[in-house]
Amino acid sequence: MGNPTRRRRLHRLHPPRSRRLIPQPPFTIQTSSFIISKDPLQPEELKRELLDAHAGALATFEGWVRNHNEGQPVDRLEYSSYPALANKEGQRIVAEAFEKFEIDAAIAQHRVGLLEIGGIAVWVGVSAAHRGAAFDACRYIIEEIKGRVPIWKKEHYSSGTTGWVNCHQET
Amino acid sequence: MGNPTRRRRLHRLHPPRSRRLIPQPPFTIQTSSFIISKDPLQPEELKRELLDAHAGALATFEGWVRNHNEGQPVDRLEYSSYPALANKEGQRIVAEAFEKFEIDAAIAQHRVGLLEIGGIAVWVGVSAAHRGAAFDACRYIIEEIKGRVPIWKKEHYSSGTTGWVNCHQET
Amino acid sequence: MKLTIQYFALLKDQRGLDEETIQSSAATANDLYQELAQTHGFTLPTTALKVAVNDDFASWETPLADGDSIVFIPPVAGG
Amino acid sequence: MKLTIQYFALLKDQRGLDEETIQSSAATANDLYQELAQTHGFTLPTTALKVAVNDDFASWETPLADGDSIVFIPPVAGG
Repeated sequence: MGNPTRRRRLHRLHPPRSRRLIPQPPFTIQTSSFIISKDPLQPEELKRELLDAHAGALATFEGWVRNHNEGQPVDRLEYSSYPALANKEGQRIVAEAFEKFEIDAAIAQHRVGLLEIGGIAVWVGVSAAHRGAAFDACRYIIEEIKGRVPIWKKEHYSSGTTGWVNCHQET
Repeated sequence: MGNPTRRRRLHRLHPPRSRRLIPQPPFTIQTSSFIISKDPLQPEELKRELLDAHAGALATFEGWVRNHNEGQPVDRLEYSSYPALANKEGQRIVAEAFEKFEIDAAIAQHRVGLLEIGGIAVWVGVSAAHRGAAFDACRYIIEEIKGRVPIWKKEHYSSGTTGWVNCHQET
Repeated sequence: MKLTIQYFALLKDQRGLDEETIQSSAATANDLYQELAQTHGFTLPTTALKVAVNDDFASWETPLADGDSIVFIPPVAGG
Repeated sequence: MKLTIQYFALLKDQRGLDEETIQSSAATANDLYQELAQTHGFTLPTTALKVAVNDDFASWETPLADGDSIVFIPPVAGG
């Protein structure tokens, strides 16, 4: 196993590849943000923040709580997050969208807590001079959020049981 | 030139390719609509119409009047349409989106009349069980509207002149 | 035969009116446009236009009949 | 060395608590998870998890130091 202290020193000089590839804050973020919210999301207010006389195109995405998943009726959903890392990773994703696409502003928010059917779990909005960039960036942000941001979803089924989505095990 | 009456009879038996390929109404439209509106568009109301306990994803697009076009400062825009054909063609586009993508509902509206900077010229919203279909259909609808629906845009420049967009001629 | 023509956008500006009913012996939509373009000085070529007969898109070679309603459609620019 | 571990989602349910501080001589994040999984009966394999050290993603081979904060991250499911 070796001496942890000595290995840590070496590690600082040569950080492993997985750490080096992840950009570290602070980022050069323009009008952009990622927020984990305990309160209901407010699409209209978020849209107003994106409104800019320069922009011509706004693409948005909203994820709503569905009344079923893989055939099971769902009554409500409980989202939890690892806040310190979720906010950091979400902000990285928005910053990446600015690097990849010609956009003017981007906002993404994810709800945590107990949500009823039809509640908004996630909102992403991107404004840009041209619609292609707005769509591409909006889709990039939601795909990356779903794949990388440490947020978990516990479904409460009509049967009374619950399940952590993606963990293939009911509790 | 031939006899118009005789040619018309032949034409009815063998309609030209361009007419045969265009589907004719009535379409099997689920929750969907395309409307040319003289009044300001109301995204919140339109979104409510798309809300459905079954749907999990909502993709929307808004086109706003920009303060510039091809380097010229724009004060306001005037949209006009050929209503009979614009409504029909817009409804065809929405119906095509239902055929091509697994979506639950779709609404598209286009404003006509005089719009100020920041006004909403066009709104498209699509709800679906999955986000990929919602994004694809939303983008399809706006691309086809821009390419096919007989709507024209007259820009009123800060310089006092006006121009029909795409007509390469100022009037 | 009697034909009704509606004008939009640049063509409306160049013609100076919204709609007119004319007498014409033009066999096709294309022939009609050529006639009108010469009379009124329309600048757009048919390659930049589409045409609608009786409120639906049609081929330029569509034969015209008495009472038809025709619209020449300048390049669209929605959104 | 002293390590702080936070638990989320399925791991929190299986551990029965949010956070704990333990004494461990685990050399890497991977060694630590194997230790804890055996003690507490965690069912998720490391291939299904990611790991964060001091609130940032890290490699399973990250050497641990006294005072480190570790989080094992179950499969995410946002949106």
